[in-house]
Formats: sequence, C-alpha cells, structure tokens
Amino acid sequence: METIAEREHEIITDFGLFDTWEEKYQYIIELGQKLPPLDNRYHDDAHKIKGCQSSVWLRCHETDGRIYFEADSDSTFVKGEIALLVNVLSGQRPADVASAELGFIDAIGLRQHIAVTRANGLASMIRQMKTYAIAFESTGGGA
Amino acid sequence: METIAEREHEIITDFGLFDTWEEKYQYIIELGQKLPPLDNRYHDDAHKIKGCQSSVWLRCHETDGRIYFEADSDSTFVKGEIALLVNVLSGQRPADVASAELGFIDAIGLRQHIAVTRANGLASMIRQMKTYAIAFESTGGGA
Amino acid sequence: MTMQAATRAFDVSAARKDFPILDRKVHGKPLVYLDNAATSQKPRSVIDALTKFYTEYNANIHRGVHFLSQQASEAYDAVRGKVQRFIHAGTEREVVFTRGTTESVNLVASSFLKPRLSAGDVVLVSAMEHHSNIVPWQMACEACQASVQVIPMDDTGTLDLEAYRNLLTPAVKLVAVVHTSNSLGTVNPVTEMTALAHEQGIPVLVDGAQAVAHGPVDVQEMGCDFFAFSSHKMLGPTGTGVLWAREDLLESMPPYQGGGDMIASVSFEKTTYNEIPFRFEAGTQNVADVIAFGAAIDYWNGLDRAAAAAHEKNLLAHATSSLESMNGIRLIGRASAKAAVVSFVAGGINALDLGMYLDTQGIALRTGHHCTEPVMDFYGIPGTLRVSYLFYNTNEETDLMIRALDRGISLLSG
Amino acid sequence: MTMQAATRAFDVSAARKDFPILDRKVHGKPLVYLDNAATSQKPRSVIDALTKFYTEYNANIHRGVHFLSQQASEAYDAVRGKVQRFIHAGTEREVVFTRGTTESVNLVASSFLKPRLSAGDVVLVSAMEHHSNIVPWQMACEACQASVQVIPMDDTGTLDLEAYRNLLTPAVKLVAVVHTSNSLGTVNPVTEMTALAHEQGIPVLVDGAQAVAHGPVDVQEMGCDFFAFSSHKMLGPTGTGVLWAREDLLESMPPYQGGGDMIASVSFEKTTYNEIPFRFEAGTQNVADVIAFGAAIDYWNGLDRAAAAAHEKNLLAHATSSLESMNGIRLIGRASAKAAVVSFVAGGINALDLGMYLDTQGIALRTGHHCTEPVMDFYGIPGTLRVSYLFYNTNEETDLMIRALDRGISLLSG
Ligand SMILES: Cc1ncc(COP(=O)(O)O)c(C=O)c1O
Ligand SMILES: Cc1ncc(COP(=O)(O)O)c(C=O)c1O
Repeated sequence: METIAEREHEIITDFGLFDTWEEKYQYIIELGQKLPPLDNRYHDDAHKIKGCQSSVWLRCHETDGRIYFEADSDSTFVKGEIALLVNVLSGQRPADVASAELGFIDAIGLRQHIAVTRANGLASMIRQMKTYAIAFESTGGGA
Repeated sequence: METIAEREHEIITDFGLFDTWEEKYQYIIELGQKLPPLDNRYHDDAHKIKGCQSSVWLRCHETDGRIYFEADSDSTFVKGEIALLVNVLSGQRPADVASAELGFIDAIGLRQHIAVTRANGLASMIRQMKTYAIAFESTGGGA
Repeated sequence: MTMQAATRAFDVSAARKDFPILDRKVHGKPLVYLDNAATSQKPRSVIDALTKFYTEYNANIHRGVHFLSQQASEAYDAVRGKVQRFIHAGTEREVVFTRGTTESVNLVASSFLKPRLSAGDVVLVSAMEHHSNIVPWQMACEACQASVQVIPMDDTGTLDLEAYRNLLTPAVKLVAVVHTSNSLGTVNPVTEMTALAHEQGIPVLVDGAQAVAHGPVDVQEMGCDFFAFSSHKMLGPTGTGVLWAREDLLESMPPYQGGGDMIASVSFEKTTYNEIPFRFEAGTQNVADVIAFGAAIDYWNGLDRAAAAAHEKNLLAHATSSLESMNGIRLIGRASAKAAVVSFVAGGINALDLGMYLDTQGIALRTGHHCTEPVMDFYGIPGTLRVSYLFYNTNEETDLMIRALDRGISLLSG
Repeated sequence: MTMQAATRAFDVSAARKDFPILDRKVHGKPLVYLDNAATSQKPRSVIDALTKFYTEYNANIHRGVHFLSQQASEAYDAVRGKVQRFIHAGTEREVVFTRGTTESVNLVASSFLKPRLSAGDVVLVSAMEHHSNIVPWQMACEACQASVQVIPMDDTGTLDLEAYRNLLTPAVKLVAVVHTSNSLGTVNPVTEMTALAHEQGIPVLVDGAQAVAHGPVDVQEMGCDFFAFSSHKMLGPTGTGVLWAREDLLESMPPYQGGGDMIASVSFEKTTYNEIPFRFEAGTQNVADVIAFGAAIDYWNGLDRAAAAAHEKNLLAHATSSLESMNGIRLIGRASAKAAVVSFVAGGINALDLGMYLDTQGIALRTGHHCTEPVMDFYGIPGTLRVSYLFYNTNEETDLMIRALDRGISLLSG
C-alpha cells in the first residue's frame, strides 16, 4: 500500500504532463466520469456535505484498520476532485488521513483555477473526510 | 445712480487687476474691514441668515422706491462678500434686485475659490436680499 | 430621435477600444466577457477619473475651506446633477448616493416602509425579484408581523397583470418590482404597474439595477416613487449607487444612519438633522467612486444610445436563435419584452461543470441562481447558465461561446 | 523592537515620493497638506491597485465560476486576512467590511445594541466623540427610551477616569469611546477603560478611525469588543472600512441589511442567512476599494512604523512649541498622551478667515468643529484651526504654516 505522500507525488507527476488549465480540467472530468457511483441509498441528508455549492454525498467504512471512502456528486468536476481525494486517502490509516496536509492540491494548480465557492466545497470535503478519520481513530465505528 | 449691470462691470474691472487668488482674497478682506458696522441691536435671530456657516445678519429699508442693505458677520471675508453684494444691490429698485442675475460672482472667480459651504452661504445671502426686495415690491414695508 | 438615427449602425469596435480589459487573455485565450448583468466593465475614462482624483485633488468634502476639499466637493456635488439628468429626476435633492441597489432598497425598507407598517400589512414583490429586492422587505415585515406577497408570472417569465390587479388590496403598503430581470431578461411594464398601484394610493419602488445599462430611464415618465440602481452595473466603479426618491417622500423620511455630514447640529441634549439628500449620507462619502461614477454617466451621454440599443437587440436575437438551434438547450425566460440577457439549461448537464469548461476557453458567463432563487424554484431547476450582454459585445463572441458550449456538452455527456 | 530601531531616523523624503499628490501646487504654491485627520493621501501602490483591478480582473465576486471572478474573489477575500493581521484579530471571521467607521458604528447600534436596549438603559460615550460615535447611539436610544450619558473631560482634553468608574452602572449597556480624538489629539486609555467596563460586564466599542494611522493596533491586547475604522484615513480609498467584532458577539447579531451574498437561501416562505462575516455584507461588495485597501495595508507593513511614530512625535513637538511661541494663539487639547493633531484658536480672529488665508498660500488645514460640536461647546468656541500630521509631513511644512499664520493674523487684525 502506497503512503499518502507517494500517492500525492504520483498525482503531481500526472498533472505535470499538462500545460494548460483546459487539459487539467478535462482530466479531472475524466476522473469524475470514472468514479464508481455511490449506492443510491446513501444520497441522503445524513451523507450530504454542507458548504459545497454542488450536492456532495460521502460515505466511508473501515476494514482492518484502514479507512475507505465512497462519494458522489451532481457535478462531474466535483466527482473528479473527489476521485483525487479518494485516490490519495482511501485505504490509509485513520491517523494518517487525519493529519494529511494534502499539498498536492496546490501543487497541481487546482486551487488557483477553481472558483472560491468551489474551493470552499473542496475544503468542506476534506474536513468531512478528516472528521470521519478522527472518529475512527477514537471509536472504530462506521458512518 | 448706476445700474446693477454697471456696478457689476466695475467690480469685474477691479478684480481684473489681480493675478492671484491671494490678491483677490486680500481685497475682499479689505472690503470687509471697511464695511460700515450694523447697529448691534440688529444682531438678533430675526436678522440672521440661515444656511451660512458663519453668522450673518442682514437688515434693509426702503427710501423713495429704492432698497438699502446693511449687514454684518463674524467673518471678515463674509463681510467682504456682503460688501460686494451691498455695493451692487443697495440703492437699486426692488424689482431690479429681485431679478438680478449677479454674473459678477462667477466672473471674478469667487465661486471657484470659496469652499462649497461658503458658496451656499453666499447663495443664502443673495436669496435673503431678493426675498426682501420681493417683499418691498408688493408691500413697500420695512424689515 | 428619428428612425434614421436609431438605425445607424453601432460602432462596436470603436466602443471596445474604450475598455482596456477587453484586450486581455484568460487561460491563453482572448477574454469573452458575457457576465455583464453581474457587473459591467469600465471605460478608460472612469479608471482615469479615479487616478486623477487620488493624484490631484483627494480630500474630504463639504467641511473643508482649502482648495483640494473645495475641488473635491464640487466634483462630488456635480455628480448629483449628472444623475438627476441621467434619470430625468425633478431635482438634485431627490438623489441620494448609497453603496448600491441593495443599500438603496434597505434604506427604503428601514426609513420609509418600517414606520408605516402594521401587523397584517403587505409588501408586494414580483416572482422574479433579485434577493436584494426580497430580503430587506422580509426583514422589515418580520419585525412588524406584515408579509411579503408575490405577483405571479407565467412560464415565459412574464408577470400576470390580472393577478397583480387583484393583489392590490388596501393591505398593500408598497409595491417593489424589478424593471429588468437579471436572470430572465424580462422587461416589466413598470409604468403601467405604477399607475395601477397609484390608483389604489400605493407607492412603488422600481429596482433599476439592470435597466439603467440597457436604455434611457425617465423616472418622472415612469411615475414611480423610488428607483434604485448601482454604479458598477453601468460602467462605474463598485461601492456606490443611487436611491432616487420623490422629494416629498424623502422629506418625510427619518435618517437611516447617523454620523458626520448628515446632521445640522449635534449636542448631547439635542441633535438636528441636515436637509435632504444629505440627511441620508452619513459619514465620509465614497468621494472617489461617486466622482468616477460621474465619468461613467459622461460616457453614456457620449454614446449613441439608440444605436447601442439596436446593437444589443441584434446580439439578443443572434444569441437566442443560436441557442435555440442547439440540441438539448432549453431557454429559461422567453418574455416578449426582453433585455439582452439569455438564461438556459443544457439537458442534464451540470451548469457549473459547463461554466467551468467555458472558462477554460476564456469565456466568462455566470452559472447558478443569479441571486434569484425563487425563479429557479419556479422552474424547478437548481440554476442556469446565463449570458448577459452590453453594447461592447459582438455576435462573434456569441459564436465562440456557442462553439465552446457544443464541445463542452459533448465532453460532459461522455 | 529595540531602542536602536525606534530611533533610526525616518526617511521622510523617500516616503513623500510614494505619494504623487504631494508634488502638486495649489494657487501656484507647493501643496502643504496638513489635513490628514480628515483624510489621508494615497500612495501610488494604492492607486495602481485600483487601475490594475479595473483593467485586468474586474468582476463580481463569490458567485462566479469564471477566471476573472475567481481572481477578484481571491483578491477581495485575501484582504480580510490582511486586516485581521493588521489589527491582530483572532480570526478573519471577525472582520466585516463596511463603508467606513460611521457605518460600522451604525451596524453595531442597529444589530447589537438595539435588540438589547430597554427603557432607562444607558450608552456611555466620552465628551470628545466624533458625531459618528454619538448620533447612531442617540438614534438607537431615542427609539427605546434609553439615553446617552457622557464621560467628562478636563480642560486639557483628558477624560476623567474617576467619573468614568462611577458612571459604569448596571444601566449601561455599552461604552463607546474614541481611541484617538480627531479634534483634540488625545489618546485615550482604551485598554484600561475596557477592563473597567468588563469588570461590570459591559461591552466596549472603540472608535479607531484616527488611531489606525498613528501606530500599531492590537484589538486582542486592547480587549475591546468592537473596533471601527475607515480605509480612507489610513492611506486606502474612500468607500470602505471595517467593523471588527468579537466572534461570539458577531455570531449573536441579526443581519443589518438584506440582499445578495448575505443569505444562505431565499424563498418567499423562508430565508436563511449566511455565516459571519458574510451575513453583514449584503449586496455587491465594494470589491475594487477593498482590494486597494489591501494595498494600503501592504504599504503600512512595508513601513518602519516605529521610526514613523518617532517622526510624528517630532512633528507634534515642533508644531506645539512653534504655536506656543506665537502671540494670541491658544492651543485646544493639551493631554499628555497625544497624537500628531494640534487644534488652536487665534485670539478673536475668525477661524474660517484664517483658514482661507492659509489656503491662498497652498496650506491645507481644517477649520470648524471637526464633527465634534460638543467639544467646541465645552471650550465655548465656535471652532478651531486644526493641523493634523501623517508620517509624510515635515517640520519645514510646519514652518511654512507658522509663517503664513503670522501674516494672516496681521492681515486680519488690520
Ligand atoms: C474619531 C473619528 N471617528 C469617526 C469618524 C468617521 O469616519 P468616516 O467619516 O470615515 O465614517 C472620523 C472621521 O471623520 C473620526 O475622526
Ligand atoms: C435586478 C437586480 N437587483 C438588485 C441587484 C443588486 O445590486 P447590488 O448588488 O449592486 O446592490 C442586482 C445585481 O446584483 C440585480 O441584478
């Protein structure tokens, strides 16, 4: 299992291939289109993340001390962002998720390009993922 | 007796001698210092002009169908302005005072140089002088 | 104006040269700015007016005896006359400078409406109002157990005047209606609506935020009692705007905010207020922006507005027919009287995703509810994409947008 | 900061080069600008920030998906952090952008005070308040049968802290006090005054309009609950300013104005409000001016503020001793803790006449009551002449002023 840092590094390398924001946008859209759907029964208020301009639902579970995320959104771009986060954080140890700094978001130039409201949405997603991780750290329960 | 237009013309000629605002200012101060004082008993609310930043008292009377003004202020500069107005309007026929356009104020460059609050004060003085003139036109009474 | 003048072609490339930002590139592509209903771009003369103020005669106004203060005061005060003539108000005394449309509406809600409002009273707004012409009334009504009622519209985004007539009951204390809708483009018959309200003795506020940039405004002809608009949507700077109010109503209103320059005299025992409009401009005014706003009005006065309006009509027609010919595009707002604003949805495609794709192509338009959530609720959609034009836009820009839209849709449908 | 740093000479000629207006002539004479308490002049970087915004990235903020809107939003939002650090606030969420000090005070009067005010309650202000820190409280108190009471001062313009202590009764719902007086120059012991009020559980608003330009401000150290100031008095543009408020208090306050961007969602049935600080910024923000205000804060951060303060102390000492040595001059305001502001009267000579004479010499100072009429009533004078300094002023300018004053006095005594 790769570490968070290793996965971030891979994403940064991937994005290094793109010269323009258009290419990065398209790549994120592709990631969004490929993100496995979240079962419909989790599209409810309990799994909805507040503070995102688009609707975002997030669910997670723990297996063998590792935390796994699934998510969905009505926006393909947001799904792409989620895919990046899932890619980096899913399958990691809760403690590592809780303390991850996620420098790749700045490094791939995502933050400069997405509208502030979106950036806030991204921040909300990360916050929620970390909240789950912290909960697992202390209780080991599912969400 | 010179007409209002003739008197305005003289003032414009006088001011034509001055190159700078400083000289005009000094000349107006001199006029203010030379303005005959208004008897103290007229320094009351009934004779006070509203809308001036400085205190201004104005009194007038009619003799032989002509209107005469006397005035005072705590500001020497305002007294100078009054002196100019008195010079132009005192001794004229009420009807002529009421309809006077007083273009000399712009012509001598007074308006550009005095603060807006002052300009409003000047406007208030003129308005009051005309109000008196209109009153005399219709009633012939004193104030 | 003669027909001749009205049909003289508008020189759009000359106009574009006056707006420095239109030369810039975004993501390596020439900027296509189609978000004018959010805010307009600024001509060089407006930007220069700011620079000139701050480099030559910046000073606080109205109380200074010195030359700079005098010059600044005169320049500031002169804009009141410019605004008066621009909207054909009766006197300068009716022109209050505010922060913008939103504050103008809040001022009326607080100083005019609230003292007149009792439990059970009604403020009548239309179904297509901007949040700024809803929330202030809701806040005032909530405080007084009054309520906001809504003039309905049909599916084209046209107000139902029959329903409006029936809503004009004695309980109505104010009608507040938008002149030109920012999300639908609908131009409402405000003159007729005002006349109907006045028959019942009900005062009318018109939200002119969008109207002022799309054609001449004559508040006396319109007959309304209050008219609110923002500088930034009509070529001027952010941070200022206007409340125009009929003199007798303004005279009757208590001050809104307290502070410097709105007073006649202050003591701890008794404070008296200045006359209108100064009574409503507390504190240091936004001197620089008001002066630059004056430069914006000068720019409008130098423009062939009839030709500009004809050009905008043409832009609207071209955008409408181009979008109509695309598969899966649904136009939102199809009133017969419309300004150059086109809202649409693209099948099941997320508006934000599409807006972001257009952004990668240098095309700036707006996605979302455009601060008119009730309009989105009415159509049962979360939001629209909106292109909104000003006279400096071109049909070529629309064509670029349409091509990009086409590519974006296929990308996002994949 | 070491003594070494504090005593390094301030390079005033370098600083002057940053302010284009200081090169101009007035009535053919070099401008001597001594009216900084009314408004400060602007460095080139602030003016350039405005030009850059309007020529490169003007857009409406917070709701736009396109690049310009994004760039504008980021620039605007970044200023909140700059303000937070400038006044040492705990979090950005405590920083509300307003039109200026006056609006900040009105916001507190309306959203904080009014809901907490009952008949018989008291707002305590000092005897040297600016009208903007009197009238809003009078308006709120009038509506609730509460009253404004006054902390007295002595003849030097120093507040009577003993009297203040006794005035802090349970009826007092707020203390509102000026940090640095604009007409007297007095620097009040706001930290101590806040502590005394807090002992009685009374919240404190500090009017920082003058303070921010004369030295570092630390709201947490000061301990106050609200702090209000204006951009235009601290090198920034007109039209914006700040209300800083303790997070818990701000959270507890209902919105001030309604409109776009201050809402979470709007429907005709139910509207919910955005979180702080956005809840208090209704409508299109003054984007350009806030961004340029950020440039002003950058300028302060680049300045050797300790050296600038020492320079201002020197300016004050020189002006005070020069004026003291003149016949017939009476200084108004002689507190031991004073900013570089000197008010005076010249025997029986009318202040406006003298101010106008100084203007003919290119010297800009202020005459009148400086929006502090109660201060003038206290001293039994109609107004003063006031010279007010900023770090870019020089002793040579004071000398020019003194010589002109001398000539003006003989001219007017003649
Ligand atoms: C001490 C003080 N308080 C409040 C104000 C009001 O500030 P503004 O007019 O910028 O709102 C001023 C300046 O005019 C001031 O000097
Ligand atoms: C129709 C309409 N009304 C009101 C407003 C509010 O204007 P502002 O945000 O400039 O106060 C806007 C623009 O945002 C608008 O389009």
